[in-house]
Formats: sequence, structure tokens, C-alpha cells
Amino acid sequence: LAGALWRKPQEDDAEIRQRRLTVVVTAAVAATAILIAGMTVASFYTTRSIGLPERASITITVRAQQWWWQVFYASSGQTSGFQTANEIHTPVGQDVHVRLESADVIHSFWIPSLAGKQDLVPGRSNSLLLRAEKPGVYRGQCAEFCGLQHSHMAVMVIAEAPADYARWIASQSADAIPTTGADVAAGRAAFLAKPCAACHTIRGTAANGTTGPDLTHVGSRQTIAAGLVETTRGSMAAWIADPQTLKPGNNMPMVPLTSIELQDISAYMESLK
Amino acid sequence: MIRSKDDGLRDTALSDKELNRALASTWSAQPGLWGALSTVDHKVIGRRYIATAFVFLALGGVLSLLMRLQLSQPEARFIGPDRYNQIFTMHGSNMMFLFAVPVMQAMAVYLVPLMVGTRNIAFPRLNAFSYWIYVAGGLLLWTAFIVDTGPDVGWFAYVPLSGPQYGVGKRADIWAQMITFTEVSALAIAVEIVVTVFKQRGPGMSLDRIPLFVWSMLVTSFLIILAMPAIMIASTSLILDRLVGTHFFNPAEGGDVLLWQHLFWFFGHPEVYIIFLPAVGMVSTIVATFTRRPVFGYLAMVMALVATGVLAFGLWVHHMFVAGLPRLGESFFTASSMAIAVPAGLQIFCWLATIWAGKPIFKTPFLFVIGFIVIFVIGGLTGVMVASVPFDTQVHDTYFVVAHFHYVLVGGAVFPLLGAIYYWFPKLTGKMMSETLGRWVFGLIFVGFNLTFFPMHILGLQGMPRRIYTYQPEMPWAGLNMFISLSAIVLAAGFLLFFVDAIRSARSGAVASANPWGASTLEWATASPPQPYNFARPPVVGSREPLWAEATALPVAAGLRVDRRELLITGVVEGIPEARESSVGNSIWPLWAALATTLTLVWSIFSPWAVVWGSIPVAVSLIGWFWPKGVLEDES
Amino acid sequence: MPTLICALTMGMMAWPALAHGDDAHGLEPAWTFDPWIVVPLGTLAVLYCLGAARLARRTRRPGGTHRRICLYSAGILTLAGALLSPLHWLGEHLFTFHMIEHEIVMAVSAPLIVLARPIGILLWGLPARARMAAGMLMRAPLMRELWDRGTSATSATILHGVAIWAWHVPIVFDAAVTNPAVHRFQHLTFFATAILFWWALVWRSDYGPAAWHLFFTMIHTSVLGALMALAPRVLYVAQTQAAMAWGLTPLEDQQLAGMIMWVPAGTIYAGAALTMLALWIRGSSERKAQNV
Amino acid sequence: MKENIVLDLTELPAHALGTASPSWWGTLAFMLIEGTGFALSIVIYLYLMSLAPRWPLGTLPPDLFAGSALTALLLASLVPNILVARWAREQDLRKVRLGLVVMAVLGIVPLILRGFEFPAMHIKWDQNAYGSIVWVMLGLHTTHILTDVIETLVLACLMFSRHGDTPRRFGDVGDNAMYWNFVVATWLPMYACLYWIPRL
Repeated sequence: LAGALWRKPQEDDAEIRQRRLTVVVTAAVAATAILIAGMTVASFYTTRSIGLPERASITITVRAQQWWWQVFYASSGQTSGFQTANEIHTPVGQDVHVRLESADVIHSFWIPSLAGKQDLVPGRSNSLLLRAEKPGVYRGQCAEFCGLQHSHMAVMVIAEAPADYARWIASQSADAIPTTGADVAAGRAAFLAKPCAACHTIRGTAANGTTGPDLTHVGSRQTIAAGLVETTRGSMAAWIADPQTLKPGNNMPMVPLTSIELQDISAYMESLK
Repeated sequence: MIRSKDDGLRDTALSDKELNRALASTWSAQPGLWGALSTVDHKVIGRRYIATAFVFLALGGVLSLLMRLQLSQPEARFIGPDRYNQIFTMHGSNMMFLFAVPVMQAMAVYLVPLMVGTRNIAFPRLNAFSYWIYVAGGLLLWTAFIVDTGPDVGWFAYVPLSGPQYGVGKRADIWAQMITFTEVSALAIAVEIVVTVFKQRGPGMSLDRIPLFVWSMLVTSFLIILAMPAIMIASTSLILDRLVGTHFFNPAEGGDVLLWQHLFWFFGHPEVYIIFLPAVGMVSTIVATFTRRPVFGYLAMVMALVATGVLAFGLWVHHMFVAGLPRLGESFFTASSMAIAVPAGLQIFCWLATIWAGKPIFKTPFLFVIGFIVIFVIGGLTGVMVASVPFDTQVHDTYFVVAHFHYVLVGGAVFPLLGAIYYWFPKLTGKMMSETLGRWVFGLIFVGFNLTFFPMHILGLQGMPRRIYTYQPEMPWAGLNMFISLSAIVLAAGFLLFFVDAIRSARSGAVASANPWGASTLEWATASPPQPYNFARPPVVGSREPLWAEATALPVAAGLRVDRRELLITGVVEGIPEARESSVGNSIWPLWAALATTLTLVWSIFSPWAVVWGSIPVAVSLIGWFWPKGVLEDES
Repeated sequence: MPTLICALTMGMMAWPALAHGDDAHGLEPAWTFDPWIVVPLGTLAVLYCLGAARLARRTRRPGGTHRRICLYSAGILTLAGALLSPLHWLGEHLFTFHMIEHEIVMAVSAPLIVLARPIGILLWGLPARARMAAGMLMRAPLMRELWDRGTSATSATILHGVAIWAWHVPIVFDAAVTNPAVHRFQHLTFFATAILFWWALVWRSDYGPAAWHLFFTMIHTSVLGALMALAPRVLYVAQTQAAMAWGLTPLEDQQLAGMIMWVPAGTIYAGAALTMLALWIRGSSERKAQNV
Repeated sequence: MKENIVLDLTELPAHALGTASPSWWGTLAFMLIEGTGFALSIVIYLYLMSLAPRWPLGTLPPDLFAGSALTALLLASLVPNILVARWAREQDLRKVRLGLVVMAVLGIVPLILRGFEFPAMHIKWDQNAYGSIVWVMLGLHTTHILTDVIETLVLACLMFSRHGDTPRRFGDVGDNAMYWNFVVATWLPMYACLYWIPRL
């Protein structure tokens, strides 16, 4: 646009040119105004079409904490309510109403492929409608600066067929499965004896801390530490051994453990499917 | 010798040579350090202000390079999250509060009195005070950063992250108090500019003959006056929450988290226009000079400035589209946010029309204007995009927005500013900057800027959030980030070359004549650099382009006293002379007052009682400032 | 332009509500003929017609008055549209429409009527004796004094502002909705202070101060609108209780009403302020030529 | 550039008075800044009120006596204040001196009354957000009374000194009087807000 204007200026009557310029500028401004009006209307309709949660059959509450996502599923019919962390399962093709709350500072819930972002504001409750048309794993990330580990605060939405979803709900609402194997049993004992149990809950055991994520089915989640690493026995061990190196500043303290204890607890964690 | 009833020596009684000597002795500062500390000459203070602001620009630039270093690879460990958060907070706060706003006001402090044809700014001592307060605020912030207590809560300092519970230590307090310093200085200058423009214009400069740059600074000053109290109130409430346990932002006790955001953005959105409008004025001036034509559509330009200013107050909510506000209202905010494109478009079209009609001369300042138009149009387009709610909920707080506002702020303000420096450098220093180096500077910055910031749009659309100190290798962002970091070096090289050119030219550049560009506004009617009294006699204005209208001799007014600092007061609308008025002499008291204020404000980070005890030295220094010293300027 | 957008937006939002309301209520939005409104409005219209006709017969040069008659008719028609048409009926049920009604009265009808300067023609509409008496009354020192004070820019702006804010105190507003007499009084205060306000700015002050007062009014009404739009709970209980029947929650009704006051009404004030400012700037050097 | 004298300024007054003077405009600009601050504090008050389930939050409405007495006193002080401004315009040194002494007293008494207003709120600043905003509003206004009283005292001293009898000082007195009008005018909406809105 600018380039077109660097021509040799032609010398003609100044007044006519002035008038012509006035017409051109006025027309250009009017065109801008009309364009803008058009875009506003388009934006308005898009906003309308995105719509509000009207009759979503499923309501999930997400409560953000520095720097992980606490997820609550309400009890329904035959299953009791439960909580999990950093991983949300939804049935494909259904509207899911997500209630967004914050336990500490402002966070923002954002699954780019499923919906726009929405802040989680302390003292207020926001909501968002999610709907996945295809099964799959949709990654999301906190989008409002929330302190030291804002960078490592991911969340996974796993959309699956309704039958799979129902199976998942049933397995999650159950207590932790009983231990099998010596190392797992030792790990369980160590977990309960060490400070771990003060912060974490494992339903079906004496561990009922509420500061950290619920670990009842931690082994079934794809990642740990809010999307930081994949869930394997090795990554579990690395995380427990030194959480401050992997995710500096996070709220999980380093608990002194012998290497045997570390292996056992990792095995126990992995077994909590 | 003619002596009137107030019995002073008048310029009508002197030959030109005697007049210049007499004025010089009346208006000069004392030599030496004391003179430098006590001067109230708007040109000296303005130059200092500009230089200081550019120092902060360089420091902020270093911070951005550090960030680019850290982000060049996934999971890099050059800088830890704690330091990184301080760095990006410092970068934003420094660039906004210590560079962008002050540098625009500094240009006005230097230029506005010259452009309206008066001898000093209104309230010169307040002007000196505002500079000292500004420097104190900058020192506070940077000292804190060096000793690892730099603010780490973002330049927007959202509660509760910056509140008493989560913002531990004194970091957020230092941020909030830095705001107080810079706002006090910005408000003081805004008042000076408003009064200078209203009451000290040259005789005959009616409202429709005010240069566009002066109009832009007038509108900006009103924006500052109406917007900055909001951030003052907000930062004060934050300090009170942190220091004495009030509950403004505590939802458990009836406070509200979003209250902070409303107050912050009520200031924060006009802030963008506080930075952008002066640039509009600069561009208009440069365009007129280098096309040898008055800017097309003067009244339309002025109204566009005012309309932008008015709209600026209706737009703050679009920063909060994802905060959970009533959805019914979103369309209204989208409409008003998009509406701002209309005055902006009007301005662009007027410039293009001027260029179209004139014969452009492609000197460095004009190159920067062309760069500005290109970049700003892109920034404006992405601005219209983010005004749309559905689009914004996706790109909000991603690198798309980072790219957008760098296009708007760097493209919309820094490019015109650099052009303005090249343009007014001869007036500021009496030397020309290098035209050859200038072209290199423009080329490097233009290319470097686009290579650095354009890919950020893509990163944002790929989902990279802002304010993250690192990202995981499995995200598809690594390649572009490396590219951006390398491009940033090109950009930095451009700025480095600019600084080299500026320093070298100031020392040994070609000597500039009074009006090297053949420009039309009054600052070019006086020597380069101007004498301490600016004009031997106040120029009389008969048109919008006084220097083009009067090719041979400048019409002036005579009859002012020369034995005291005297300037002319004119009417607000028509610029009819109303009175001669004295302008205060040099004084050290503004410095004492600034020191006392600094003591109080810094102390009050630690104890509420500082406000009580600190007000005593502040009051003493203010009384010393205003108490008559029995000099000629005190008489009437 | 933004007004247009907002009007469009409004229209689109209103449509579903309207369509929904018809069957849910079984009550058609209807014209309201409240004698307390119809009689004064009719009087104003008839007097003006009579006056204009008489004047036209006497002077035979209608050129300048055409525009004024158009302005006055537009003012009275919009006023009637606001107070008598189904809009009023809707305003009794929905806060949003009530707000639109008020804004038409204050920011559309009032300035149109003021621009028409109708007093002279209205006086001509009176029978001769009454005209004399009215003329005497208007020239009485006390009346002049009151009028001058009332239409000084600052006092008119403050008066209008106080009227707007006072009526939007929730219990006062709800009282107006539940009691027809209070409601009429509310509309009268809005209209009367708006006339003073616009008169003061259009005919009594310099363009610069007029722009300033308009800008100030824009700011304070925007703040009031924003407070309503952003409040997370229902403040106007009686006014919004019928909203559910129209597909809006009471809170949404209140938010939308606040938005109307904030954005479209604010745009009108801003537009007027910018016009005044442009006139101020444009005339400044010509004025100088006159003064020197 | 050569100069061509086209205008003679010798007959202009040596000092700009009233609305012509820069200091009048400066005062006005600072009033605008502070007025914006006051307005924002009222907006915060109303905003917090719109959030709260009941208002005032967790306490009784404030006692009316001290605040109303202060309001009456401030309104009464406008009379001598306007007189002082008039005398300053007339450059009547004797009357201005008297007026400034009266105004200094009329500035100090409200400060004493203000001391009773804080307890009349029945709440401390650190109890809840309602307490915070009412203390800040009262505090904000108190600092304005205080600064104006100090300014009045300094001006009174000046008027009794050898620097007093010049148009410039009389101009300062006029600006100070305008500022006091502002301090009183801003109090009225705050008074309505603080004392009467909680009673609705």
C-alpha cells in the first residue's frame, strides 16, 4: 500500500488535487469503518455460536494450584465422586461443563485444540464448555503467569469412546488396588512411614494428606508433575529423589530416602493403576 | 532608555547584540556541578531525560537478550525460573515506566516550549523535580534487581501473586513503589505541558495553528492526568494490603482479585496510547518536513488524536476477555476495540495522502517513518484480530500477543522515536548525525525487528504461552525460538550502531545550521542548539507553518524585560497576549525535595510510619522551594 | 459509527428475546397511553404546530425555520417513541429496554429539542393573552435568574449528573418501577435536567468548556454503566424480576442495561464532545481576527 | 533568521492574574488529577459494595454525628473562603491577612473532627475490605485538608512578612482559596457515600 504511493508526483492544479485527496482519504476511512463493522458482526456471531454451557450432562471441577491441576469428578448414580490430577477424561461427542476455580493465584485453563482459554480466579468461579469430536490426547497448559513454575503446568484432556470413559470412571472411583509383590508392598510401607502420606492421599490406605495431588491411581496417568515427564518407574524415581532439580521451586520437598526405599516407592507408585 | 512603570530593562531599549548578552546573563545556569544540579532550563533537563531514558532502553535491551538466550533451546538452564521471572518483569516494567513514557515526555519537555515559541516550560522547578524523582525510581528498581530482589510478578503484577500471601519478600513492594516514582514524575510533566500549551504559546498561535506534535503531547498529557491516578490508587492499595493488612484484593474478606485488573487496565490501556500518540505527532512532523508539505487534513488529524484518547478509556476490558466477565458485554467491547482502528486508519491515510502529494526526500528520519507505517499497519491488523473475543481467547497470553504489542509499541513508537532523534539531533546538540550510518541503523533494525518478532505470531498460533522460562523438547517450538534468538542479535546490532552513531556525532558530527532540514516549525527559528532563553524575542505566529510562510524575516514581539526571566502569557483559544510573566530562576530546592520524597517513599516500603515522619522533610523542602527569595522574578 | 454497530448488536440480541416473549407471556408488547404523558406531549406538539403555522403566516420566510421544525419534530417523535410505544411497555418488563428508553429521552430527544430552540414558536402557539402572560413570566427577574443559573454549564452538568446517579440507587429505581407516579417523576427529572444540560452546552457556553462537560458526563455515566455491567449480583430486584420470561437471567438483564448506558450512550456523548472540540479548534483563528 | 518586530508588549501587565495565570491552570490540573483519584476511590467503594452480600460488611452503618458536623463546618467555611478570594482579587492586604487566619482555624477544626470520624465507622482497616476502603477514603481526604491547612499557614506567614504585598502573593491566595473549594466539593459525594449509602 505504501509502496504504491512512492511515485513521481505529477504537477497539476493544487486545488483539484487537494479535493481529490480528500475524497480518497474519506473513502478509505469509510471503507475501514465498514470493514471494521463487518468484522465486529462476524465476531459477534462467532461468539454466539461458541455459546454457553446449557445442558451439559457432565460437570467437572478443576481447581488450579501452584503448579498443578486438581480435578474433581462428582458422584453419579452408581459411582462415587473422586479426585485426580493433571488429567481429565471426557467422553467423545458430549458437552462437558468444566467449573474453574483456583486455590491460590490466578491461572488460566487452556486446551488449544478444544476451546479458548478461561482464567481460574480465586474467590470466583468460571466455567467453560469442552467438547471433543475425536478420541485422542489433547494437551493444554496454564496460560496466566502464576509464579516460578508457570512453564511446567500442563494438563491432558483424554477424550475416549463413551464405553471406555465409563470404564475409566469406574476404575478411578474405586479405592487403590491392593498391593501385589514384595517391592510394591515395601514401597507402600515406606510411603506410609515417610512424610509422603502427610501431603498425598491414597484412598484405601492411611495416607490422607491434601496438600499434594491425590495419588490413588497415579500409575494410570500418562504423565507426572503436571505434564513434566511420562509416567515410568524411572521418571517416578527421578522425581521423588530430587523434585527441585526437575521443577525448581515447586512445593514438593525432597524426602531423604535410601536407594532401596526409592526403588520400592517408585514401584508402588507405578503399580497404582 | 525607556523604563515603564515596573521599572525594568526592556528589550526595546537594546541592540540585538546587547540584547543577546543581557538575556544570556539572565537565563544561564551557574557553571559547575552546583549549576548542573540547580538548573531549571527545560532544554538541559530535557536532554538529560532523553539520555537517561535511552540508558534504560539499553538496559532493557540487555534483559531481552538474556531472555532470548534462555529461550533459544528447550529446557535450557542458563537462567533459572526465579531470575527469569525477575528479568521479564524488569524488562516490561523498565520499558514501559522507565523508557517509553518518560522518553516521550522528555522529547516534549525539550521540544514543546520551543515549538510554541516560549522561553521555558511552565513550572520549571517542578520539571527539575520530576527528573530527579524519575531517576530515583529507576535507581530503586535496578538496585533491587542487582541485589536479587527485583520484582518477579510481571509488569502487570496481578494479585494475589503479588499480594501479601504469595509475593514474599519486598519484591512486589519495590515494583509498586517504582510505579509511584514514575507516576509522580509523569503527572508533573503532564501538568507542565498542559499549562505550557494553554498559556505560553506565541502570540497568534490559535488552537488551529498548534503544531501537530504539540497537539499530540497535549492529548497525551490529558490521558496521563486521567489514567495515571488509577495505577497510583492501585499500587497504593497493593502496598497497603502488603504492609498494613488491608483487604482490597482479598476475596476472603470482601475484596476482589479482579478489582486489581480493572484498575490496572483502566490505566494500562490508555498507557499504550500515551506511548503511541506522541509518536503520531513525531511522524506528522517528519512527514511534513520531508515532503515539503503541510500534513493533509490538519483538523482530521487533531480529531483523530482526541478520538483515540477518548476511546482509550473504553477499551480496558479487552485485556480481561478470559477473566470471566459477563459474556453479554463482550460484543460491545469488541466493537469499541475495533472502532479504534478508524481514527488510526484516518491518520495513516492522511500521511499517505501527504506523501502522495509531496516530493518525499529519503533522509534517515523519513526512512524510519516508512518503517513505522509498514510495521504499525501489521500491528494494527493483529490488533483488530485480538479485539475479537473468539480469536482472543485462543491467542491471549501467547506469543501472538507478544508479537502484536511489539509491533505496535516498537513499530508504533520506537521507530518514530528513532526517526525523531535523527530529526531533532541537530537541534539537541548542534551536530548532525551520520546519514550513512543512519541508513545502516535503519536497515539493521527494520530487518532485525521483523525477523525477531514476525515468527512470534506463528509461535503464538502454535500455542506457546507467554512468560514461560522454558518449554519442553516435545513441543514444536524449538526451531523458531532459535531463529528468533539469532535474529535478536541483528536487532541488537542495529541499536548498538545507533548508540555509536549518536555518541560519535554528538562529539564530532558535522555542525548543524539553525534549520538544516528546511522545516516549518518554530524550534528551527532559533540557533542549534538554542540559547538558554530560546528566543531573543517571542515569535508572532500567523499560520500553521510559520517558517514556510515567512521566508525572509521572522515576525516577533518586543517589550519584554531582560533583567529578569520574563516570558509571555497568551489566551487559551486565540493566543492573544495577556500578560508578561516571570519564570522562576535556578534552584537547588527541587533536588532536596526529590531526595526527601525518595527517602519517604523508599522507607515506606518497610514501615507505614515513614509517611508520617517523612512528610516533615518533604514539607520543609517544599516550603524552601516556594518561599520568596527577594529576587526580581518574585516581584510583579 | 460505533453507535450503529451497537444498535445492530442490540437489535440482534433483542430479537430472540422478543420472539420468545410473545408466546411465553401471551401478552403483546403494546402502546401505552398514560394520560400523564400523552397530554403534555400532545400539548407540546399541538402548540408547536399552531405556533409554526401562525409564524409562517406572519413572516413568509420559512427558510431558516425548516431545519428547526425538523429537529423539533424528530425530538418530539423520539420522545413519544420512547414513552408511548411498545418500548415503554418493554421497559416496564426488562431493564435493558428501560435503559434504552431513558437514553433516548436524555441523549437523543433532549438534544434534538434543544437544537430546535422551540420556545419562541411554542409561545406563538399560545392564545394571545396566555402568550403575553407567559412572556411576562419568562422576563420576570426571578425566572431569568433561575434559568441563567440552571443553564450555566457547570451547574447543569452537575444537576443532570446528580439526577442520573440518584435515580440509579437501586431502591429508588425499584420504587420508580413499582409506582407509576414515581416513574413519571423519574422520566420528568431525566428529561428536564437533560434539557437544561444540553441547552447550557449548546447555547450557553463556549465550545471548549462544552466539550469538557460532555466528556465529563461521558465518563461518569460510563462508570455508572460499568458498575451495573460488572456487578456479579442483581442490584435492581424489582426491575429485573420479569427478565426470565424473556430468555435472560435477571443478572444478564442488568448487565445488558449497564452496557447500554456504558457503550452506546457513552458514544453519543463522546461524539458530541468531539464535535464541540472540532468547532472550537476550527473557529479559533477566525475568532482572533474578530477580536483583534 | 532576521527578526521583524510586529507587536509591542510594553503595556502588558507584569503579572498574569486569575484565570490568565499559569499557576491558576496548574492548580486546576492538579485538582483534576486528585479529583480523578477521589472519583476512583468512590468507584472502588461502590464496586466492592456491588460484590458484597450485605453492606456495610460485618458492621453497623457509621455514626452520623462527627461526619455531619464536619460537613456542616466545611460548607460554612466556604463563606469566609469566598470572601478571602474576593479580598485577594481586590488586593486588600489587611482583610486577606484576617481571612487567612480565619481559614487556618477553619482548616484545623475539621482535622480534629476527622479524628472522631474514624472510630465512628465501627471498623478497622484490617478487618475487611469495607474497613479498608472507608479508611482509605477518609485518609485520602484528610491528607488534602492537611496539605491545604499547611499551605494556608505558610501563606498567612508570607502575608505577614515583607513578601506579602504583591499581586503574585494575592494570586497565590486566590489559588489556595480555589483549592479549598475543591477540598470541600470533593467531600460532599464522599460524605454521601460513606454515611448515607450504608443506610439505604
